[in-house]
Amino acid sequence: MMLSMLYGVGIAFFGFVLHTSVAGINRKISGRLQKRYGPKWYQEFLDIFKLLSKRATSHGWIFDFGVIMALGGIIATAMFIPVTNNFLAFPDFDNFFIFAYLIAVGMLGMAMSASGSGNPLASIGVMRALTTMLAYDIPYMVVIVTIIKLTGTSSISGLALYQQAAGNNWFIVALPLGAIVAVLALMAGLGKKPFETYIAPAEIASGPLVEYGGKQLGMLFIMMEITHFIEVSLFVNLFLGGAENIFIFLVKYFAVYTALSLISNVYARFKIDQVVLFFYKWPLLIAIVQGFIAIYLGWVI
Amino acid sequence: MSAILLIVIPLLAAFLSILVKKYSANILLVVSFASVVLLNYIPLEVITIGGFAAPYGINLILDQYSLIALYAVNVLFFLVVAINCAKFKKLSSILLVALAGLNGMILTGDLFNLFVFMEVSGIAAYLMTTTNQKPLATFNYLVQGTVGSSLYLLGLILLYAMFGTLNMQDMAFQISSSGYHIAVTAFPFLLMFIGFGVEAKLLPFNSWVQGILGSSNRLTGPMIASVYAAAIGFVLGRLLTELFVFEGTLLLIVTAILGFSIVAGEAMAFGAKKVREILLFSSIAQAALVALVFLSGFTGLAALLLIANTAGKLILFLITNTATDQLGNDDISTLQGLFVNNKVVGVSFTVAVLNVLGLPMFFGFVLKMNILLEFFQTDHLLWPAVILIVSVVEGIYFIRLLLKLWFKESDLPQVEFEFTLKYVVVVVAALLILFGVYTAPVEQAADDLTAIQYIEGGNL
Amino acid sequence: MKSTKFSELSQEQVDRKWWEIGDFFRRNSLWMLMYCTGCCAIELPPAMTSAYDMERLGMGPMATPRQADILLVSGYLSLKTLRRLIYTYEQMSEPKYVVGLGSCTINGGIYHDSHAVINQLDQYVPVDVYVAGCMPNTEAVMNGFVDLMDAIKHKTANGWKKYRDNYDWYRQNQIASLGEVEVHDEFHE
Amino acid sequence: MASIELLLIIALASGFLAYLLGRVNRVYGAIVTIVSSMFVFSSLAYFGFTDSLDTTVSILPYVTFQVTYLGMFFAVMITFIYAMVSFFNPMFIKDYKYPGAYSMLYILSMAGVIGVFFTDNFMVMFFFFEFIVWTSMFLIPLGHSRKAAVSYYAFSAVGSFALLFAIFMMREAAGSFGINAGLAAISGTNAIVVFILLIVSAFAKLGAFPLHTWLPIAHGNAPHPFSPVLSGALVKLGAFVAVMALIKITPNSYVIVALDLPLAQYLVAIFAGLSIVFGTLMAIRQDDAKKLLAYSSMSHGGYILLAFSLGSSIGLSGGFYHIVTHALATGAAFLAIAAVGRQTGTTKMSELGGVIQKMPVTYVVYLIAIISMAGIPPMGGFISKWLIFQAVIDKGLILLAAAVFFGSIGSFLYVFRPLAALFLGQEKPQFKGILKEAPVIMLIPMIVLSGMNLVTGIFPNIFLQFINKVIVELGMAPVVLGTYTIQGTNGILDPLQITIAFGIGVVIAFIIFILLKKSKQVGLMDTYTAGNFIYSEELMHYSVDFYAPIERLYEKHTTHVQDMYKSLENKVKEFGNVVKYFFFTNKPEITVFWILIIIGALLWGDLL
Amino acid sequence: MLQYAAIVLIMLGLYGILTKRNVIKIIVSLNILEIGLNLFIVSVGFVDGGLAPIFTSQNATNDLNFVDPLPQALVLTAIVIGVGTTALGLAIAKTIYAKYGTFNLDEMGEK
Repeated sequence: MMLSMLYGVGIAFFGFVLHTSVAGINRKISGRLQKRYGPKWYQEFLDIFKLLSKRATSHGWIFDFGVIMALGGIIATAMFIPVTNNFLAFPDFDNFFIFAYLIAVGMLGMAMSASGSGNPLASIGVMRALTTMLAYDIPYMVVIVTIIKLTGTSSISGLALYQQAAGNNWFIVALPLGAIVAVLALMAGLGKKPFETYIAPAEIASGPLVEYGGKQLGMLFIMMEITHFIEVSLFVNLFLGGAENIFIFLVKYFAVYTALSLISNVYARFKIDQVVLFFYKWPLLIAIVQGFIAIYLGWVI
Repeated sequence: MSAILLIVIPLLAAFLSILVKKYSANILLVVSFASVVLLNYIPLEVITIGGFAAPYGINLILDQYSLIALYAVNVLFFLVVAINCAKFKKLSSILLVALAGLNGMILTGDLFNLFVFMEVSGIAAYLMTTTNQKPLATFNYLVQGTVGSSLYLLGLILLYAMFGTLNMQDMAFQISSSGYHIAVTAFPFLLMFIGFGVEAKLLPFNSWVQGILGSSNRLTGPMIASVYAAAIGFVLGRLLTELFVFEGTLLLIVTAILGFSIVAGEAMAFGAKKVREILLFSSIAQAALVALVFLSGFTGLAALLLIANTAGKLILFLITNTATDQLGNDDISTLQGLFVNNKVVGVSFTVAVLNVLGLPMFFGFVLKMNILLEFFQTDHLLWPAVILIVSVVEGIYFIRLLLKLWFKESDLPQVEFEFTLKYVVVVVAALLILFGVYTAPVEQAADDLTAIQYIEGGNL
Repeated sequence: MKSTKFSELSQEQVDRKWWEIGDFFRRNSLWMLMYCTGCCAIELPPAMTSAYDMERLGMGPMATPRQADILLVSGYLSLKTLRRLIYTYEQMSEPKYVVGLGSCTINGGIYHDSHAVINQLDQYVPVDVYVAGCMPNTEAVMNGFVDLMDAIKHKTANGWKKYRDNYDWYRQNQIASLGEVEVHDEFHE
Repeated sequence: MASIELLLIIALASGFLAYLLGRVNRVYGAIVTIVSSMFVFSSLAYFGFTDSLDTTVSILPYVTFQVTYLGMFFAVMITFIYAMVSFFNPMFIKDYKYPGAYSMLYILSMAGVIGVFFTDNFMVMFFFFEFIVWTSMFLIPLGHSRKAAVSYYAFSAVGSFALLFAIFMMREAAGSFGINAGLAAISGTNAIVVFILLIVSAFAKLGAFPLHTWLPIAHGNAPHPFSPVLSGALVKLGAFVAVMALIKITPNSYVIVALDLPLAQYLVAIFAGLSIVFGTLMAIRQDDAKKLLAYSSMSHGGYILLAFSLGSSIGLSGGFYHIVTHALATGAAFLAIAAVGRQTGTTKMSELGGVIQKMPVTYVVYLIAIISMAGIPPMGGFISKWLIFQAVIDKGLILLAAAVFFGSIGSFLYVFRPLAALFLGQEKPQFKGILKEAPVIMLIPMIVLSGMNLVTGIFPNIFLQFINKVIVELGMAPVVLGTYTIQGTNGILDPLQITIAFGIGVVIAFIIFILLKKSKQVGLMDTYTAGNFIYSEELMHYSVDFYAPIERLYEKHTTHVQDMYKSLENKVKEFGNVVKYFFFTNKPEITVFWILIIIGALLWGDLL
Repeated sequence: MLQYAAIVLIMLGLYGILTKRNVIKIIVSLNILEIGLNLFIVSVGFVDGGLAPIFTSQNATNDLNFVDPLPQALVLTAIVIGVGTTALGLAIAKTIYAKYGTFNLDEMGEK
């Protein structure tokens, strides 16, 4: 038990390093896209360590406790991620719902801490984040339900193995409509451009993060990197057939994240009610149609 | 001891009280108490008057049914009188006549005699209601009552013309043995039913109720709503179970009237804004319910339900009218917060309401359950549904009323309730709870009353 | 030759080492809060976008003072905005740096004789780097940032320490010019 | 051995004792409620779990008892909530207009619970069912609003009378009032009617759509300590009725092959899904924290009904476990809000803020409660929701899955709102200096409930094993349980593992936090305001119209159901007025006219 | 034949109650109704060519064609009651007049 826990912590650390690098590279890529030189690929590390080295301001114990809870919850979630078929801490226990809800502990911690700062902009940001979550999670969950119903397992590694066993028949191909929904939901989950209403630096001064500086902000950055790692790896495992070895994982991971960043580079921002309406209009409809097609008609490409 | 004393003594006392005006209130009190006491010593029997045997002469029937009816009416009468006699001295002789009339109505086995007693008690009631200071309402009551009793008389005479008898038992026997087509008796039966319907507050014939009860005082309210309702209800019950044969269109009409009374009564009470209006409209619905239960043949339960309802109404009207007399009007807003300082009275009122609603631990619950059970056992699914749906409406307005009366922050109405009133309502409320919890005698009584129907020669 | 590697370092030396490591990160990741009061702000877009690409140095705009390292004052400061500037500066987390753009922050520039504009910014908050010019061109601005990085490397960008140590002096100046630093705003109360 | 009858009598007697002592000193009455409810709970739990409850009846007439796991499950849970909440009574008793009555009715309604769940006779069950209704009905108006009790009674009455009708129909089929006999005997068309009636009753009691409008009114306006009882305990009576309808009787209905679910069950599930969605949407826009929790109860009632309607043992176990976890969570949350309400005098979020500064323990209790309520590990709510998800996915119900997840994510939104608006943020000036942490006696039950929330989340198997007994008693296969693991249909859950992982994560985060430089402490008024100087707390605290953007999308459609009931009420009134117009005037001719009409009807029908 | 006359009177009485707005006229209508009723009762006992139902020395046999005596007895009672009601009605009419100053139901200020 203790050993697999350490293994899990290792995965969380791996995820942090991986995503921070990938995000840095992506910053460079989007710099190049905008005909800039772009930052160093390790710029994200520099930012985080810089923040950790500064002397922060704190708004009381709930402000600090929320940050700890956020990071702790996300580390705990990341511990369950199956990176490849063999590189995972808890085989069989990597239930999808653990990710769906354990990740919420982190979110709750951050939201609590942000509201605890007493800044109204932070509360508005939290409100927007939760509203966005309400928008994108439902279609996404419906797609996942379809997948679980089809395969009979909710274990993420089990789902990856299932796709590999079916001759690399990835769900992104087998359930194309669902995959579209999942991509949209993933973009919203990562806070990528058309859906990044809850950060909105020019409008609500970066929303939940408005009062953070120094180590709290640094810890939240670590938390966000790991969150993104979790969400992208889930997508890789659910829709891209997981990975037999670490290189395939890295390739898939990089491809997914880069593709999403590239898409988001050309978008402007939605208003928050537009986000909700958008997700409840098309993605939800598509997800339900996909579910009916796949479950009741049995049409899986 | 003979049951005839129950009629004779009040009647004599009534004349006596005119002579000795000074002591009339005392006479009234003594006599009404005496008739309650007297009831314990009277054997069950059929009394023929003037030596003529039953079909030819008038007879008085004192069986278990009329005994329990007499108990109910006399006890309720005594309670009302005990609280009011000092204040309404002038009415002593009228009240005595009323008592005689009511007892006579219940006792008599002769249909014409019933008409006479009905008119006697009716005239007493008209006189009583003049104390409401609403002569127009009294006039209305008088006209309607007279028309009603005229119709009853017309029906009665038609029956007499057909069967040649006025005795209830004999008439029933003649009808059942004659083999007439049902349509022939339908018309007189309907006339008689309507005649009673006026007095028993069934819906299309009861426009007097609003005027009388809506502006009643402490005497007339409980008297009309409780004592008279009990007496009329019992007599109507006897007629419905023993004499009337309702079939075909007539049955349809009668059940429609009753059903409509129940539904419309509750709906009207639901919309009412005055306490007494709520009470009077709900008593319309309850009277119809009792009649319906009688009509369905569950005599014992109907009788007990009548007692439960009239006892409850006694408490409700006593308390409401006392408060109204002192406060001037009976808008809910005026009476709001009435019980904050009068908890004993309030608890009794609450008990009476919950009893009427048929909530558990109260007499009404036992009866309601048994009635529903009887309906189900005879495969009538419609009436339980109607009763239950109506109960929801009834519950809403009664609970709303109760809460208004119990809760108010400031500016409470100042009402004095004297000791006798408190004593009376508490005792009645306690009885309602007692029979709600200790149900064995209730069910026994219901079975007994149902079992004694249709025995030749007076149902002893 | 004495090895320092395994010798006992004093607490002070340890702190110093950590501080030097921290300085490395800090100078490679400078986040700005742009206090765009005047026309010099027009020079910042080219500095940020593809012409000069500030991000290659790890610099970037930030939304709030809590997150930022540099307070970039770009132009003249009226008395009314100075209050806000001081309030914002005090909200920033340490270590923090101030960069003054244009001659207005140095000596009042073309507004030097205005009754409503202050002339010397470093009377009120410590300024680590001035970039002269009216307005300075973008190369100068970039050069100023590089200067700041050098200053951090050489531990000479100590404005925030100066402000802490000489708080009374700064406060006195602030009060002398403004009367009252933290005003009560009639619109909000 | 302990006799149920004795417990019932003791409970009833202590109710009257509480009244008498309450007359002497109101606090004594409240203390009696603590002693009595603790006694009833502990003896039920102790003797119940050691299988030594005695069902013999010697004194009470008509009452007969039986011990079922189902009944015991509900009774123990509900009395636990009663016992916990009773600790609040002494602190609140002084606010009531009728303190003696409060103590008495509180205990009497608890006594009713014993009667409902341990009897084997429908009539006795109904007796106590109604008994609970009217005792609790008089408790509600001791709070804020009298109308609340009316609407509570109206919907309860609908539920009770539907149940009563069903009882009589079953009695006709079985020939006796026996619960088991009645449920077994009903079949054919009657079974459909009984099913519908029982479902109506369950919906009314549980406050599910469309019979939900009483929930926010009653819960929001009940006395502070009674709201948790209503929401955590008494509402669950509906779940008990739902079990009877959905599991114990099987109406002839068309089976939807694709879903492997009878139509009747599916319809119930659809309504349950609707109440999840509506409850969530309405909870999001409430300003009163208690009303918010009331709507959340509606949404969770939907979960319970949905779980039961799926008819699989994992769903059933999820439903039962959700009853437990929701009772504990909502109980704790309501108690926390009640504590705030007592200390500040209001539960409106727009009037409060920064309560955490002075009431940190209450805050932590609320936090744990909402984590459970939102279904986040490591609290109990996660386990029960997980089980329900398993059941929903197993049937492949896409639309209901959408509803379930909507409720689940939506619950983050609405539980967070009191957290942010009420507890966090700036302390309002009017409470500065006077606000204190709740007294110790109020903290005890809150902490116990929080502990239970944790235990249900970490060691759910303690409870699930008992629930398995209930499920087996209902004739279904038990859920497979390991030492610490739960086997679902599409995965295994190890709550302990999750908890340890979470603990490790928090420890790592804490180590990182503590190693780094200490932060500078600043006040809550020193926040980034774009350089504006703001000194008033009201302006800085974001608590009004918290979810305005999403509320805007549906705010025009929030009152349809209320409007429907309102217009129904008006229709009844109008009908009454029409009748009054036609039949009641002071003119004597009206009666004569109607007499002639009726005679005419007879003559026209029969004689002519 | 008498029955028809009685029924016409009853109908007249009912018509009067239905249409008249004057308190006194309503009481009169009531009286007409009662008289019609009494007439009807008497007519029930009527036997064509019957004798008065009195046993005298001339007709001391059982097969005599008596009219029914009972309705006549009933009518006596009914008349008495009718008179009582009428008296009471008139007394109330007087109070009404004293209170409202009019006999017309429509002119009284109450609902």
